[in-house]
Amino acid sequence: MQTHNAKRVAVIIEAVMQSRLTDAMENAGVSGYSVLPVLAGGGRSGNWSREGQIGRGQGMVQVICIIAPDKLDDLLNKAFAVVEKHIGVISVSDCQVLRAERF
Amino acid sequence: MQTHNAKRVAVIIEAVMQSRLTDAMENAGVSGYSVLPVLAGGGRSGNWSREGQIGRGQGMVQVICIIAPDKLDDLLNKAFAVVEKHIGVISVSDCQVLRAERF
Amino acid sequence: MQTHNAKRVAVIIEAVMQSRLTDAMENAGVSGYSVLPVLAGGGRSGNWSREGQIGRGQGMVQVICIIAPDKLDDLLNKAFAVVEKHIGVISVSDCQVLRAERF
Amino acid sequence: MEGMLALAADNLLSPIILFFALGVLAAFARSDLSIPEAIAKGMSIYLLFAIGFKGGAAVADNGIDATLILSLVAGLVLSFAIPMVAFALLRVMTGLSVVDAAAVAGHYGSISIVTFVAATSVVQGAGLDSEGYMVAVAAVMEAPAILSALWLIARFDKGTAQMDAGLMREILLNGSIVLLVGSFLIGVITGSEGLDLIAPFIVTPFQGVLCLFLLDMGLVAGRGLREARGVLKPGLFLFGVVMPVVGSVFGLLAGVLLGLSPGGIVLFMTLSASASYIAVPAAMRVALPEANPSIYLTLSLGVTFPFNLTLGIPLYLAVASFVTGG
Amino acid sequence: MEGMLALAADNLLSPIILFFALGVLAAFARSDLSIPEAIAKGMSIYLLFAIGFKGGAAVADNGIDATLILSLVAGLVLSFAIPMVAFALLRVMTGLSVVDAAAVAGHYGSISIVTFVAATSVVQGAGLDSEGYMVAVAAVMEAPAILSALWLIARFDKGTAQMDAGLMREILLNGSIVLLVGSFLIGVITGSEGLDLIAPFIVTPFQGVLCLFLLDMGLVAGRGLREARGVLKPGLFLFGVVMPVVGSVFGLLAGVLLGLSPGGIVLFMTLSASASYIAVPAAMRVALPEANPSIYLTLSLGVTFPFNLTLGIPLYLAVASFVTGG
Amino acid sequence: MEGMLALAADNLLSPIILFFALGVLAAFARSDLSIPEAIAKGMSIYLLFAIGFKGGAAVADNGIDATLILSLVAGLVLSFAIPMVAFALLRVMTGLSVVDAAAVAGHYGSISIVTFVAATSVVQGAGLDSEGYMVAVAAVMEAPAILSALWLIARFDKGTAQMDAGLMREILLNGSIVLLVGSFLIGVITGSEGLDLIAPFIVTPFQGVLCLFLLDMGLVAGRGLREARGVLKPGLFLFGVVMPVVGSVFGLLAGVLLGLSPGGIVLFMTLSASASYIAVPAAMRVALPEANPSIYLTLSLGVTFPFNLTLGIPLYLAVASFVTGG
Ligand SMILES: Nc1ncnc2c1ncn2[C@@H]1O[C@H](COP(=O)(O)O)[C@@H](O)[C@H]1O
Ligand SMILES: Nc1ncnc2c1ncn2[C@@H]1O[C@H](COP(=O)(O)O)[C@@H](O)[C@H]1O
Ligand SMILES: Nc1ncnc2c1ncn2[C@@H]1O[C@H](COP(=O)(O)O)[C@@H](O)[C@H]1O
Ligand code: NA
Ligand code: NA
Ligand code: NA
Repeated sequence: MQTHNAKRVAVIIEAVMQSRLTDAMENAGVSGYSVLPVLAGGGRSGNWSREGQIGRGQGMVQVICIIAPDKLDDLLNKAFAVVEKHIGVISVSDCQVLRAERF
Repeated sequence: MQTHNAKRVAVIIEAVMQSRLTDAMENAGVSGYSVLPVLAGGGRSGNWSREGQIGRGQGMVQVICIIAPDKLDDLLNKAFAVVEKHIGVISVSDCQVLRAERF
Repeated sequence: MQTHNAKRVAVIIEAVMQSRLTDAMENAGVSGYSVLPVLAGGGRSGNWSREGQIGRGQGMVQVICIIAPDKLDDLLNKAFAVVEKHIGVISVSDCQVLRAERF
Repeated sequence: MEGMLALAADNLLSPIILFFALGVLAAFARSDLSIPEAIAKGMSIYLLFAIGFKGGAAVADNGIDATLILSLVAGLVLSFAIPMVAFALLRVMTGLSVVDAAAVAGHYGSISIVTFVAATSVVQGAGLDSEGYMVAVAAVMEAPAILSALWLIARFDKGTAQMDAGLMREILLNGSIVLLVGSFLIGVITGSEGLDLIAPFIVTPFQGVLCLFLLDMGLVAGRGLREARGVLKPGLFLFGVVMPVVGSVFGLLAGVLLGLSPGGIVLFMTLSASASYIAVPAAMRVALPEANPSIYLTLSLGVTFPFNLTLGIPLYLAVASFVTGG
Repeated sequence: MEGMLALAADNLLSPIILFFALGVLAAFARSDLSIPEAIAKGMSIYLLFAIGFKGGAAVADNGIDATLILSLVAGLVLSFAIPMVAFALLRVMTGLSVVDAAAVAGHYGSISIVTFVAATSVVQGAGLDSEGYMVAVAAVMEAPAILSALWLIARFDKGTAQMDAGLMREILLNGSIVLLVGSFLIGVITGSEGLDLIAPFIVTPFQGVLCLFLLDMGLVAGRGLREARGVLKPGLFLFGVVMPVVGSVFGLLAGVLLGLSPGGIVLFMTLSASASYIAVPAAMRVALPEANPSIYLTLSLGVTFPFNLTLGIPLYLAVASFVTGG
Repeated sequence: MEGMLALAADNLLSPIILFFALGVLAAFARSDLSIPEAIAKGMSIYLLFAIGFKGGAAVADNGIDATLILSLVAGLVLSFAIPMVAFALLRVMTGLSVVDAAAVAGHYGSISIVTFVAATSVVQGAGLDSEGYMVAVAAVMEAPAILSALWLIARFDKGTAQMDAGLMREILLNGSIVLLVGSFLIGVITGSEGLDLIAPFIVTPFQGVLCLFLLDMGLVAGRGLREARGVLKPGLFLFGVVMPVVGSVFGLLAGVLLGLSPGGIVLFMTLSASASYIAVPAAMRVALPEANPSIYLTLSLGVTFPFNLTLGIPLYLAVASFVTGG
């Protein structure tokens, strides 16, 4: 199958910041994004788990966005402005996509 | 540790199509797959969220499949036949696995 | 944006082994990890689904850990010792991160 | 007329309507109020379980009515037929493509179980009895409309639709049909003895759960409307209000011809008037991926559902009372 | 004999059995009916909370029975001992490897709390009393069997099993034991006053929740059976039916020796007859990853659980009545 | 004094406290007992729905009290003012940075709805009446304290805080406020008729759900304490016990000045004494990411919540009874 180069940006971020991040992404002209739940985690600020939680104050989500390589820089800049002061992880990896016209 | 080249195929697809996709994958001889929930997303057809939903009509899942590189093409062909007319994203990236005999 | 090389380790593992794996990871000096739910899957030992389940005996989770490349080997060794006798998949891919000092 | 207005006003100020309105308002105001998916699904399982069982126990109590089979057949026929009417109306009233029109039409032949439940409450509140097997009629009306929609496509758009054996099984054995019919049959088997056993779970708290469930439906409908404002052209909106009334006339005819009780007629009218927002959308996503889901979801959940809930059901009650001389 | 058949028939037509059957059928027919994981877990928490509390309140009401401690000890002993019997039977009746046989044996020494709950319903329905502390006996019987299974491995397969301090804590402090024992103790402390306060939550709706829960168990068991048909060789299947009866004899002896009430004897028989499908499978996945989970899950949830639910419990009731001259 | 000790003892042995304690112990012992997130959220939705509606129905029953508006204003003022007091105390008693102190202070101006619910139970148990609109006071007290916290930062730390229109909307329209106020208004509109309809859902099972919910809060609080032991310096711990008492004095003054009933005064004291652990933490994560969440969560959920639940509420009841000469 014909595949095309693309970038996969995955941001693990606090749930309270989700809409701010996805707004920033839309702002950077991404064609789409998906939000995945995160159940638990650990890091420099300790361990946490969603079990039994009722608020969004605790807990993270993972936002995944697949984009054309040329849009990467703008996206990273805009996403970073949101995440900057917050805990979380931004990672980027290479991938191949079908239907390149969609990205 | 000794690692081996493999491909990681991630398909974000409508929940209603999940079993058709995994059937197609099994058909393509994959050794396994995993289905991850997706909470929310946005794309050309608008934004959606699983919150409060009771049907599977709305909502996507992510199917992840790690395979030996030589099986990739067959998998993509078979998966694409299922996804073709549907919204969703197919991406492929390189990865390394332990226990290569399993893929 | 300035990015840095890193490794993304993703382990799909039985839910009952989660804490043993994350303990091993902390032991290997990772700076953090995240646990994602897995809804369903299939493999050599058959198909399964979390629907309607009440125990943790069935079901897998995905543990994701982004680390500096030089810590990879230690992590893989320690993680593999936990996973060795168990079903599951360990994969590693290259990625780029912002804020490298955190990993 | 006055009685009907009072009824409508009464209905509008009932807790279930007010909680639905609360949900819509909260969604419009972009509040982050939301019900977890698992809880929403749990409540819908509870409602199907409860109304199925209660319907079955009522049938066990009253004996099998001679018209039961005929009512089921009438339900089947209506579910097959109403999409044709809806399709014709859509082609006239709106500019929808054949595919979108057929998809929408399928929703109106099928039913909305919550609308049915709300109508049951209103019927009971008005002191009317109704046939317990109407829940079985509801169950048989879920699926046939999907086949009509696919037939419409095959007829007017040549083979876009993808129907396979898997989909057929999914449609006929979809979770809500199985749970509704299964609970109904168990209700028939265990009768009032079984009902006594579980009444404190399925009877007394029912209205309270229904309020919370409608809050959730309001949230989902409101979010849908907010997202899909652009889709809702005047013609389409009008269809969403006119079609249930048209549908209800078919239900009225069926109910009267079958000689149902006034309450039963109201329920038949409501079933015919209501539009699916669970089973049919899922089937359409599989069989007709080209059809735009925001059109059918917005119409069904955002327009027709609230219309039936607020104005439709009191209207059907008034008409049925008038026709049966009540 | 006749009485027993009537009892069995009655039991087979009770709502809880019928909902279990509905679940199994729906799974066999590949319906997409399913209960969300969170709701299923929520219901199991509710059941543990309710039966623990009610048992404790009953103990507070009747005063601490002299045989309480002895019953707990008997439960411990049975949980340790039954796996040995099961292991011997398995080696004779089936071709299972040592590892698989030991894993299965561990399940039969432990207990299934839903089977216990169902037996409580049947006992109450038959107008019998039972000792409130039987829920505490259920709790102590959960874990020891796991140690027996690991001992069997160490003895017959030399050190495959991995036991560590972490696993020991997980087994002893697993959620269901903690919730059951905790609720029991709180029931003992707050007594009938506490029970009155929360009875509308844990007593009256209990049977209804149990129906829904058994629907879910039917779905899960049915799915498991469908997936693991291949595993279920005749010998294995036979074991799944014979072993509970064998286990129940041990429970009978214990109950009679302890001088329990007829209802208490039925519950002791049921505990000994039932097989774990939550705590033990989880422990086995950690300690014995080589053991094939579809064998023990299919046997426990797909064969023995339905057997006890439908035929076993009425049988144990008949036997206990006969033995105590009731 | 004796009466108060008896009351405190009684309170400590009530099922809700014991289930909270069970949760804390289970978490300390590292049991894997846990309530699924969706179920915990579902229960909190149930509690807000129930107390909002019941408060509204009570207002509908008793007519609108002249002091309703004044009580709302008093609630607003207290929510704005208490953080200033808390901030001053924190700067004196602890070594917290301005940012952390302001964040903590914001939590104490706001309220904990479960503490309020528990106080309602105790007030009812003591045979006292209270004003139904106290739930509306609870709602207005949720948000203003957040603004005070941000103002404290702006004043003492120059512009670290990030306040934007989005956050403002999130705070004012956060789910729990909308649900509480919405249910309250629907309760006012539908009155005792509406209440009768859904009482079997929101009144009779309420205490039971509250027990399970407190079990979950115990688990979460216990896990938090285990994780954040290091954070809990003596000064901080002391603050977590002293501040609620200080806050309650403001509530006492307000209640007495407004001429509320003794029960109403207890509730006002409890609102002022309690600290938020849902709305404020979420807002702080957005606006003050630099503030350490383990400090404010541990204090609010791990120290002040248990203190109020066990000792605080009986104390406030005793003081209010004494002051009003009861
Ligand atoms: N290296 C990592 N890999 C994966 N997830 C991480 C990593 N570091 C942090 N996280 C996630 O981000 C959360 C906050 O991280 P931290 O700021 O280090 O406390 C953690 O609880 C994890 O869920
Ligand atoms: N570029 C993307 N990256 C990640 N997820 C995407 C992307 N595009 C679409 N999606 C997901 O697929 C769904 C449908 O996409 P679309 O067909 O563009 O509306 C979205 O709601 C997202 O959940
Ligand atoms: N190649 C794979 N790609 C993704 N997930 C897999 C793969 N193989 C196995 N899994 C997951 O691991 C579980 C156990 O695999 P197995 O040991 O092959 O039965 C499966 O049910 C899947 O959830
Ligand atoms: Na219809
Ligand atoms: Na047993
Ligand atoms: Na306060």
